[in-house]
Formats: sequence, structure tokens, C-alpha cells
Amino acid sequence: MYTEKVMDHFTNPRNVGEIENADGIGEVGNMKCGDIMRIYLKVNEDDIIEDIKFRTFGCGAAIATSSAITEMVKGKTIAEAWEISNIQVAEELGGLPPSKMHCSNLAADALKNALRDLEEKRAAQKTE
Amino acid sequence: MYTEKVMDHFTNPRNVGEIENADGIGEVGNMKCGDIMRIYLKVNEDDIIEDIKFRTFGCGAAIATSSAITEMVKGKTIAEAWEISNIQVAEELGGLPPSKMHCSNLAADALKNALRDLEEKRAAQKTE
Amino acid sequence: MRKVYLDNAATTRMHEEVFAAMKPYLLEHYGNPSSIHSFGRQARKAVEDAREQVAAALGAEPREIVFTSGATEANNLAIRGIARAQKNKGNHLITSAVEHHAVLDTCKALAKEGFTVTVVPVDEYGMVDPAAVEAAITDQTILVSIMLANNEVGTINPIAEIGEICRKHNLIFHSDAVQGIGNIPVNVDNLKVDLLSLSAHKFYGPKGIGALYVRKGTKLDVFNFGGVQERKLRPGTENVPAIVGLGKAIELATSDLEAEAAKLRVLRDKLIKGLLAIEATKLNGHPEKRLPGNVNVSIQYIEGESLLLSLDLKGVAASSGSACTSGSLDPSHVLMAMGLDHQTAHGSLRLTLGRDNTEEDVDYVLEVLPEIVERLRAMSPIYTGNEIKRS
Amino acid sequence: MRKVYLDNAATTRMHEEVFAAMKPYLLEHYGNPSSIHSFGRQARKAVEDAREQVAAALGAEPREIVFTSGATEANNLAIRGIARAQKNKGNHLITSAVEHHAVLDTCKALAKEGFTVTVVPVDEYGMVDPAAVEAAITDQTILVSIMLANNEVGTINPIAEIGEICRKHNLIFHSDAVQGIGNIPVNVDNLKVDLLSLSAHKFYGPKGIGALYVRKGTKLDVFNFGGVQERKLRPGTENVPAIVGLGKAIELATSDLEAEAAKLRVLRDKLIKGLLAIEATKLNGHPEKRLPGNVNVSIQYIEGESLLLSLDLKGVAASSGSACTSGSLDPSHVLMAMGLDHQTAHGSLRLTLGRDNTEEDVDYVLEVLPEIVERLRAMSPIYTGNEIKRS
Ligand SMILES: Cc1ncc(COP(=O)(O)O)c(C=O)c1O
Ligand SMILES: Cc1ncc(COP(=O)(O)O)c(C=O)c1O
Repeated sequence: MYTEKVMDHFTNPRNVGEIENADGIGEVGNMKCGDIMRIYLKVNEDDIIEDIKFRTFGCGAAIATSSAITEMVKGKTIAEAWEISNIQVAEELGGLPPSKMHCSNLAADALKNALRDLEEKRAAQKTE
Repeated sequence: MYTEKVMDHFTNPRNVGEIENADGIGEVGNMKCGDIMRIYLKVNEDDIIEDIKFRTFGCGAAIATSSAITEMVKGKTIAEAWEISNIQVAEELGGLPPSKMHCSNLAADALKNALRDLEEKRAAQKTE
Repeated sequence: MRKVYLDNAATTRMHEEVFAAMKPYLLEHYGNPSSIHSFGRQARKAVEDAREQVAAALGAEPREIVFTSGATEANNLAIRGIARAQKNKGNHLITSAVEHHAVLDTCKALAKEGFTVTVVPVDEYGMVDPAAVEAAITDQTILVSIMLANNEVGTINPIAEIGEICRKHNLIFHSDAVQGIGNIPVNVDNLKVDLLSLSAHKFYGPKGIGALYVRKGTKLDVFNFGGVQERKLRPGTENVPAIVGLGKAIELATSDLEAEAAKLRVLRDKLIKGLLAIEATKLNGHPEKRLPGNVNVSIQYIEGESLLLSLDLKGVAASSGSACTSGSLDPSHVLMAMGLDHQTAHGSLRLTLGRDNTEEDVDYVLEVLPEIVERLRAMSPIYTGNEIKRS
Repeated sequence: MRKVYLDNAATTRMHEEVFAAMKPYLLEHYGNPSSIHSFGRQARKAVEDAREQVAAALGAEPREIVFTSGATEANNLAIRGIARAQKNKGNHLITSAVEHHAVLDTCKALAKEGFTVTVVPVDEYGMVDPAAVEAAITDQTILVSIMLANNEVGTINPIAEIGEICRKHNLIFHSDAVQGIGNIPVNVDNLKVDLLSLSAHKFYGPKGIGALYVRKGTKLDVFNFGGVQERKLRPGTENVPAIVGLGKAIELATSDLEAEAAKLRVLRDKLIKGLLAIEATKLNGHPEKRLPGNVNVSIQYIEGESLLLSLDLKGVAASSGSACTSGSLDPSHVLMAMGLDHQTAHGSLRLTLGRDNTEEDVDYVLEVLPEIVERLRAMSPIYTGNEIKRS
């Protein structure tokens, strides 16, 4: 069903947790479809994502894609992070079962929400 | 499928053949349903069926019922022979498969036709 | 690694004696039962002997048993067959919200053809109320179909009472008894059913074979055409080895039912107790009117599939009503019909015990599960324990 | 007593390797393919591997293969499925007079629902003329269903030509290839079919399992409801061991097809020659365009069932188109469609050779048959030889 990479991320998820005073927090999903992902970002002055953490309620694919995206993003710039798509996350994991391509593969959306949150917070800071 | 008695009559049919100058000949069936039975009777002065023979084109049940009825009838009076029914023939054989109760179990009808033929012939003789 | 199979409601390991009974029909006695030669007659005899075994187990007559390829087909045949055959009498069907999809979706398909379907709700335990069935009856009602025991939560319905109501109103009554056979007594007269479905692989028999009990005098419309097998109700060359296996399996499963059920109940209750000892868990299904081998709990803050995967990594085979395990977007229609909220439904865990299971199996699950729960909860954005730790 | 099985068109003895392939899935790997744990995944893999084997044997893609409980179900699904799915395009179906009842009776049932069915006649050999199919096409035609090879007389139809015609007219084309698999090459592209049915027990595989090839893009209406198995086209727990057996059987049957067919043709031709040496006999079916293992002769003045019983007493398992062997009142619709008179049809004898048969088997039949024929003819009221003797 799942690739070895998916199972690896599921079994040893990277970057689980929360970041206190995160620069950006993004969430997607809802309880109805059974997947909720939350991503926390810490960005340095050079716009590089220094730290990223996640918490996910969901199936194996949901947990693995969350974990995988944190690895993909860490050390990248904000601009680079904006480019990451859900499909790329699935590819990174060697593919996902067809039924998992939609609901359970929302990590990039969660990331985008976190990036948006980050930018909003920055904008708010500037206008302060 | 068939009882042992049916198979016995099928394998060793009694009274196969024809009677030359038979007192009565009866036939039933037609090629469409695949069963044709012909019965030949020889009757003595005391109205006792001295000899009876058959020829049958048909399935196992058709052959076995033909054979069985010749045994049942031999030595009986004409009046007794008139009483024999197809159901009795089937019972004599320990039963027949349900699908064989109709078409293939016409021996009593063939016998009746032979008895009718006998009576007609006698009537014709009397008026001669 | 230790392997603990706790998914006996999904399918069971075939009994060795069932295999032994089937083997000659797989290898030597390969005739087609429709053939009149010795090979065919031998096969025919095997089929009819199995029919007697099934009939005996259900308290039915052999000619009331129709072999099908499984319960899905049996349910389709029963419901569509009656609906079509009785459509001049009325166009109303009654079923329940917790039926298997083979029943529910057949009813839905008939609804598209112009039948009216009342889906009777269930209580918080997943049980159908006979009074609700009776209340749903109209002068158009032709068929009631209510399952004997639910495959997800194990709740046993008051089938005999519903059967009594159907008789009073002169209605045909079908029951999907798939989960009951071998676990609780199933007698067609006691249950007052006119049609009853079963599937061999749910009681240590082979896959791909089932049966529909059809009370004599009950007319079904057919919708599969071909040979004259099974009185034309189910055409196609008979699956002789599987039919033989079904016959043997139902004989075995019903012969020592009480003893086996008693054994399972002890394991079940220990397992339930152990699981409910974990924080924020709840039992799904009826606490007493429940299949002897069924355990179904919801573990809050965790999604079912990730729980199953984690258990699988520990060698434990389990099931869940989580949407992610069904290919649909919503969690189990059974759990939702019982009024569970989405989170609780997504976090359901079904462990179904069978004849192979031992107390060690139960102990093992209770040993590995708490760690898994803790790990997954630690990852969960909705687990309040996380926030407590954070603050 | 010597046993000679010559009813391979009815069913075949399962290949030992097929049994060996199935056994682990009957005993150890008993998971339900829908389960996500290791037991389930193992079963799922077995099902998908078998799907690849079937696809490879037919020159198809795995996703074009739908497992069913046999060819009867496959034929029903194909014909009803297309008729219903295409009913907005037209209401006319074309089939032939010599199809299996699973095709013919399904078409008849659809005729009752408002479809129009043209039953194309056959020639004296039981062969369908592609021109007759083309002539039957109207602007309402949606489906053509013509069998690849006939189960009674072994005649092989010009399926590729008919397929070409269907493509020209943009019609969906189904072929019942049950008797072809393992006996003649079956490639869905060469045959230009959109749907094709098969049944494993006809080629040394298990009973109760078959498949429908569905060319991608071909939409079928379903009429069985339940789980999501086989993309909802065929719901119900997969019969994993049988599916594995089907996969193995089709692989074996197609791997050495040419060599086996050549061997069978030699036996067949010897048997035909020997039978025709008996007075007042005739070959039924095409002399050349004929399945390698099929022998069908009519023996005048004798009824088929009594012939079969007599052969059976000598250990020979055979078949007949006699009415008395079919449960109907008329002899085989195939023989009648070929224009045989009733007597000739009632006296048909089908001997179908398979992989186990040897030249000794053929010699044995040719040794015992003449006596049987003589004995039965001596009993026959229509045999002229009797009269000759009498006079
Ligand atoms: C040509 C043909 N089609 C269909 C079938 C039906 O196959 P099954 O009985 O396995 O469903 C058969 C065999 O009985 C057959 O010979
Ligand atoms: C209650 C119930 N009904 C019907 C079925 C269908 O049985 P099968 O898949 O063997 O056709 C099942 C099992 O899947 C079941 O649990």
C-alpha cells in the first residue's frame, strides 16, 4: 500500500512538535475528513527557514507527508518554500496510493498557510 | 441420479424385442422430445398376457421404465394390466429423478395403447 | 515478530478440517455437477450433502438453501429478488442505517428504480428498535431487511421480535446473518426470517462462497441468467470445493458454538477492560448484546488508520471505521448512525477475536497499544495533553 | 475400471501447479485484501499479481481485468452492463443462435425490458457469418456479443472479422471466450473485442472464478452492490485463492498452447475418424475451424443419454446435446440452430479431450463404443437394421 519512504516517515516522523513563538503557523484539514495538519515555522533574517515543526491528526499518508515536507523545507528560503506543491511531496515519498492523493496530502497547503501567516505577521509588524 | 433398480433395468433390460403377429402393439412418444416406446403383447385365451416385448428409443429412464413394465405385466390379466399407471412404474423402480417423471415415463401409456390395439383387433375379428 | 490476527470479522483462517474436506474436490473429484457421468454425479452428491449440512445448521430444509458466491451476492439476490417479484404488491422497503453496503446500496439502487426505502435509525449502541420498524410499515411495504449482528460494532439486533412483527403484517423478512453464524445461534424458525444471507469465509470456511436461505414458497425474481443451477436462482457452474467447504465449515462452527462463544467472551471482556483503562477511550456498540468476539473502541485524538499501521508494525492485525480505511471520505456509516462525532468515529479501533486467539494475544495487544497511543497523541494537534505539556 | 474423462468442455481437472499456487492462500495467507494490515496487503498483492497474469495472457492491461465468480457472471455483467449504460444511444443488441445460455438468456431478459435483440443464425457447422452480423446492424445497435468458440460443437467463429465490423460501426463488441482460452490464441487486440469473458475451471483452474476483460474507456452499469472491490464492478470479498489459481492457470494454459493444441488435434482427428467408421454417424461442427479437443458426432437411432449412461458404465465420461441431459424438453439449441433434425440432435455425443488424455484413451473409447451402439440400436424402434433382421 505505502512505499518504504512513507512508512519510514510514518514510523520515524521528523520534526514533530511545536515551535514556541513561531514566526508562522498554518493549519489545514478538518475533523470531518479526518485530517488536521499544523505547521510551525521559524525564519531567520536571511528569509531562511531555520526550523519547522508539525503536528498531525490523520492517516499514515497525512503523517508521512507532514514529516516529509518539514525535511524538504528546512534550510530553504521562503521563496523556495512557496514553490513546493503537494505533488512534489508525494513524489518525494515515492508516490502515494491514489485514494490518498487528495485529503491526506495537504502538507504543502499547510505550509502555504504558515507562510501566509508569517507574511501577515511581518506586515503587521511593519505597520506597527 | 438413477436408482440401482433403474440402472439394473437399463443395463439388463428384460423383454427387449418384437413379437411376430402380436395381439396388440402400442406406441407413444415422438422424436421431438426424444422418447419413442413400442410395446408388443401376446395374450392367451384366458386373457392372460403370456408374452410382452418392447423397443425403446430414449434415455435411461425411458428404457428402464419400458423394461420394468414388461416384467410387471407378464402373467397378469388384461384387466390387471389396464390398472397399471406410470406412477406405479416409477415406484417399482424405486423412484425417478423429478425431471424424468413426465416425458421419459410413458411405459404405462404405451401399454395402454397396446391394450387398446388388442381390443380393437378383437372387436374387428368378432365382426368379421 | 509475534503475529496477532484480530480481524476475524473481516475474514477468518480456514479450519484445517475444512481444507481437508475441500481438497479431494479440488484435486480428484473435479466433475461438473451438471454432468451425468460418474465424475458429475460425485460432484452433485457433494453439493447436495453440503446443502444438507447448511440446512441442518440453520434449521432449514435443503431445498431452501441457494448457494451464491458470497453474502454480497446473497444480499443482492434477496433484496432485489423480492422487490422485483413483489412490485405489484407494493413499492416500499424497510432497512436499517447500520446494514452492510451490500444491503444499503442495493436498497439505494432500488430507490432509483422507483421503490421507496425507509432507513430505520439505530440507538447509540447501533441497535434497531423493533417498534421503529413497525412504525415504518405502510400498506406499500413488501420487504424488511435487518441484519442479525453488526460487522463493525458487534451489536446483536432483536431479529426474532422484528420477524414477529413482519409476520403480523404479512411482510417478507430478510436478515443478513453473516456475522452471526458460528458466533450466536442462528435458526431460521426461531428468528422468523424468510430469507437469510451468510458467507463461509466469516466462519473459518473458504472465500467466494455463501448461501441464501429462501423459505419455501418465497418467490424471487432472478437477474442473472445462464444454466439451470440452483433452480435458476444462481446460474453458473457450481463451485463444488467451496460448497463442500461451506458445508463443513458451518457444521464445525455450529457444533461447538456455545463453548467457543464462552471462550471468546472472556477474551473480549478482558480486552475491552484493558482498552478502556487507556485515557480518553470509549466502547462502541452494545455492552452486552454484542458478538462474543467483537471489540470496538474509540481512542480520542488519534486517527484510526495511523493506529492500524502502528499496530501492524507490532504484528497486530486490526481494523477501523476510519474514512481512510474505507476509500470513502466519511468515517463508517455505522458509527455515524450511532451518533458518534467525527473525531470519535475516525479514532475507532475494531479488534475481532476468533478461534485462534489466546489470552496471550490479548495481553500482547494491551502491552503494545498504550505506547502507540501515546506516540500518536504526542503528534496530534488536537490532543490537549500536548498543550498541558507545553504550558 | 479404466476411467477416461472426455468432458473437458464441461470442466477440467485442476493442474497440480495451480493447486500448489492456491494452497498458501487457502491456508496461511488468509487476509482480506481490503484490510490494510500485513495479512490484507499480502492478499491484495496476490490479487494484483494474478490480475497481471490474466492481463498478460490476453494482451490486456491489468486494470482492464475484472474478476468475477465465473463466466456466467462475466457474461451477465458485460451484456446487461453495456445495455444499461448505453441505453440512451440505442436499444438494439445482436447475438448469435449458438451462444451459451448466459448470453442468450441475458439478451432475452433484456428483450423483456424493452431492448430489441437480433439473434443471428449460424450455418450448418454452427458458424456465425460476419456479413450476417453486419446486415443486422441498425442505427439503434449498441452491442454485439458473439462467442469465440462453441462449447458443444467446437466451431471457432471469425471473431476478428466481426470485431472489425463492430469497430467500423462504432459498436461495443463482447465475446464469450470461455472455450477458447488455453486452446486457441486469445488476444484482445487481435480479436478486436471490447469485452471478453472467461472461466478458470475450463482451463485447469479452479471453479467459481472467472474474469471479464473490459477495454479501458468502456463504461458498464453495475447491478450488484456492496463493497468497493473490483472498482465496484464486482463487489464482495475477493476469492483470493481462486483468483491466484486463475492467474496461474491462464499462465500455464497459454504458455504451451501450441504444443498442447497440436497434441490434442492428433487425438481428436483419430477419434473422429474412428467414430465416423461406425455406420450411420455424422460429425457435428466445423471439420477444420474447430477447437483442438472437441469431438461431436451424432449416432443415428440412439438417444444421447442412454449412450452416456452406457459409456459411463465403461468408465468413459462424455456429454450430449440430448434434451434428457439438459433438463429442457428440446435437444441442444446449438444443434437445432445448425439445422439438425430431432433424431440426429438427440443422438449427439460430445467427447472433449484435455491435457490428461492419451492415445490409449481414444483407443479405449473406439473399442467400447461400437458394442454400446449395437446394443442400443438393437433396442431402438426406429433402427432399420432391426427390421432387416426381422424380415
Ligand atoms: C461458452 C461458455 N460460456 C459460459 C459458460 C459458463 O461458465 P461458468 O459455468 O463457469 O460460469 C460456459 C460453461 O459452462 C461455456 O462453455
Ligand atoms: C454483515 C456483512 N454482510 C455482508 C458481507 C459481505 O460478505 P462477502 O464479502 O463475503 O460477500 C459482510 C462482509 O464483508 C458482512 O460483514
